[in-house]
Amino acid sequence: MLMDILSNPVLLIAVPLLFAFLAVFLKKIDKVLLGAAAVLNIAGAALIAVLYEGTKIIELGGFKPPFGISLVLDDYSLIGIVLLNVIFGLILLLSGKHVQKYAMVLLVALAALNGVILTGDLFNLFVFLEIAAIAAYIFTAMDKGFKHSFNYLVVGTLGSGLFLFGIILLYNVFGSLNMFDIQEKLSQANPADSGALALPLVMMFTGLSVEAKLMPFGGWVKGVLKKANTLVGALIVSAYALAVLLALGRVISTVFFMSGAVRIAFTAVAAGTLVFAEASAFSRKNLREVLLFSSVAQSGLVALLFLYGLTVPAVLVLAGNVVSKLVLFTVAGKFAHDLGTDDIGDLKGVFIKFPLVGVGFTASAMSLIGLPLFFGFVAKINALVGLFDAGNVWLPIIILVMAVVEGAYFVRILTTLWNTGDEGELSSKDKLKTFKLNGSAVVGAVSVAVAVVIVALGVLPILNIKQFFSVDFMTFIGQLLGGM
Amino acid sequence: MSLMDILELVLGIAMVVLGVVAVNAKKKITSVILLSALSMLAVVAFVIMRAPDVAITEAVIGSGLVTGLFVFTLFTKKNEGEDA
Amino acid sequence: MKQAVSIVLVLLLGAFIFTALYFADSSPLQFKPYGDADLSGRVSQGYVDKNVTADAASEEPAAVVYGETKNAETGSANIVTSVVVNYRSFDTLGEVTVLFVAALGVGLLLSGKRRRQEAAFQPSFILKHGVRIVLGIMVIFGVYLFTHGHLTPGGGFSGGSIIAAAVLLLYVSDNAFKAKVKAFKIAEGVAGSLYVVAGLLGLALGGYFLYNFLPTGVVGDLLSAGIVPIVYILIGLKVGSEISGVIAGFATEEEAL
Amino acid sequence: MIQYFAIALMLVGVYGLLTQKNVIKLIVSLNIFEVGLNVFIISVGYVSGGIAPILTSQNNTSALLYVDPLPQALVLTSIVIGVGVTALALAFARRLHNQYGTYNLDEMEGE
Repeated sequence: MLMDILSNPVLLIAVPLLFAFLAVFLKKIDKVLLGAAAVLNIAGAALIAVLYEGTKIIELGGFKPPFGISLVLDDYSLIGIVLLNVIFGLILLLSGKHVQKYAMVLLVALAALNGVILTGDLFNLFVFLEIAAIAAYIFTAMDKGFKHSFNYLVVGTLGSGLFLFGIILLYNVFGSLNMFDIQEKLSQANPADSGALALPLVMMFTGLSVEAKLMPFGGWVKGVLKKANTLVGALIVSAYALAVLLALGRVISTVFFMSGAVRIAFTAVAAGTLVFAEASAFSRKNLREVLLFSSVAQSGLVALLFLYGLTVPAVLVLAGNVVSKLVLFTVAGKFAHDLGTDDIGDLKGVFIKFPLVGVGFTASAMSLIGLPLFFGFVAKINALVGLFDAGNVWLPIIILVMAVVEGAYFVRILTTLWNTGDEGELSSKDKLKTFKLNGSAVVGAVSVAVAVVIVALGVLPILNIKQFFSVDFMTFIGQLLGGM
Repeated sequence: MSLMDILELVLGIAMVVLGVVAVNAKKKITSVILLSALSMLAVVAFVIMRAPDVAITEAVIGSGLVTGLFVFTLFTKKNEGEDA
Repeated sequence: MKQAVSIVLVLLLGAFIFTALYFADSSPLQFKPYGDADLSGRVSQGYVDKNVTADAASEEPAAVVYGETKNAETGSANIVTSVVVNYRSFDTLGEVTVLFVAALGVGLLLSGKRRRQEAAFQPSFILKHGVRIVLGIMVIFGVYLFTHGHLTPGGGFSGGSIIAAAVLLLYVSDNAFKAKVKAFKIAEGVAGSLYVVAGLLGLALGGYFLYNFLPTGVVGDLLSAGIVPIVYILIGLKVGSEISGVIAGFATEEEAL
Repeated sequence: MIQYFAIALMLVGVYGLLTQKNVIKLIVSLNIFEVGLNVFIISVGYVSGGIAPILTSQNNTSALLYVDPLPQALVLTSIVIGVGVTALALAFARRLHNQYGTYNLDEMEGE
């Protein structure tokens, strides 16, 4: 009985929220509350994972779906909440000193992101997205870039308005807000009628694209992230990206009922995002700008995979990406904050001084490119095989070409950061002395730990070559998690 | 057309016209006051569509509090001199 | 130039929406036009009949009758309230959180040592003294709205906002007025925490978060509907104190540097 | 009938967002969009001849024809979210004004 209550996923939302409200009059210990909530959420997610026995619908208020709001715990959201809470904990560990007065906002954001992943109700998703977005408007203003945050606010509010418009159009047709109820009603519908749903789907996709950073609606991301500190940057590119893209995938896989033209339009948006962002990343000289465009590109790739129903590869790519991005962006933000620059040219040989950070950064970057022996490879190969199986030729080619582009700029960055001076010159130790990084031990330890996990998850599947190419990878991870 | 239809037509046209004028108004304060009026018309629309709860809430929040916030932002000593 | 492009874009968007909604071929998935909504095909029929928890197999449930039906699954006579605070209470929790975080944001953005900001206009005699007369009525009306939210139109949101509007009037009518922002904060925190605690109590007692664990009584009585009025009062307090806090944030300005 | 105008109002809001450069005007446009959206949502729940979804001593049974209560509940949420966002946006507006001395986005120089 007690175990049932403690393993109820709603606690992942309720506990941070309760702590946020408590922090109003316990202002002195708000950071303690934040840390406690993060730890409790990791413990809760682990408990849920251990006791997990297949899909479970959690009714709220005791009303059965579709009448009441329900949370959904299945393979998909389980991976999401475990990853999200661990990432959130890591972000706090790495960038705790930037929290300042924002502890309550972060508590609310933690609750909202868990809600975004878990909810099975469209309007509830809208509410949680809105909470998460408002929290994001607030802490992107931390760096005094009010103009960019205001831009983000306007675009984000319009986007969620359009999303709500799409939801209400779906409600008009199906009389329900529960995603799975709508999915069931759709399964009885005639595919020839799918054209009638074009408008709600376009509206919902557009609305979600704003938060999911798909171009052209995600233009806000550049101004906001260019100067972001480690906390804000890492939150947006990893925690937010994970939750929002998982929500996008959930919505696409349940309520999207696409006709040919609509699918082509959405694919064009996603593929266009991928190409445009990789090209932009290639042309940038600034570490954080490169990373932010690379993050946008990954959103495009993940959205593309979701649109073609390749849920498992999409989740793999997404998981690999957000973990890598967490390390990369933290390191980049740290350089910018402590060394005063994140221009690649100014950071020559910085990793020789901080080899631990360098190893973590390198492993994350290589996984991101999708080199063998790293987790990113498993993810990307699954995605490509899935697309080929679906009879698609052009998309895998685009993805491969973009992977090469990505590889090119990351190799350029890595060679610069590991080598001092210009080519042929001997490494001059004097120049390195000027670099000073605060708390590089923590960053180094965490990034190396992440690197070990990435490599382990990249190597282990090779031991069993069948799992390597199979969509069963999810169960494999499930077994790993369950066996903890 | 029944009387109700005509009322709805007039109301709808008035709302759209108010919206257009509010967007294009020269002075900021004119925009804000027109927005408040627009909210008041929306209240009438909510009553016509049998939504009293929403009507009360919109009347208090939409045309009352939001306008108050706008006015507090615009009319402070610091902003004086600029055409509000 | 830019204006023309925008007009064309907006007109195209409008044409897309209107054709998709009103001029498409009819199909079962087509948008149902204004006034043609059919409740029996929607989840809302369950809310009106208050028989959501009943098994589908059981016989046709009896209609709910005002002043007679006892212990329905939710005893609220106002069906919208039963949806807001009972069937979809989790949304409402999210919604007060939106206000909470927005108020936090306003506080963080307009922080600093505070001094009452002088408005660019002087309150007139009528305003000054009129407000004093209206103030008490407003507060009482606000409290009435959220205590009777399960019976009559209104509820926590409108009631709380009316109380906040009273605070707004105080600021407008008196250039020297300064509210105790700390009191708002405490009311806000207590109300919010109690809402979550009520939800957790439901989880502990009934097995569901936000479960209505009190007897629901006779539809139409003031003391009916279980936790609905209690939660609506909490929402009223929370919304009222949050918006008041926002207003206080706007009416005061950081000390000139 | 009202439904058409609600959509038109949303479009007016989008038009304002596309053309205006003034922070206050942008927030006003956002609000116009939201009002249109709220009216549209309520119109989706309207049933011709329906009565307001409240049981009273006159309309005392659930067997009568009511309008859809769910969209009304959603709009309550949407209105409150709207005021939260508006308050936050106005706080940004004031900070921008303090920083640049203008509400016009084009006249704001630098980062």
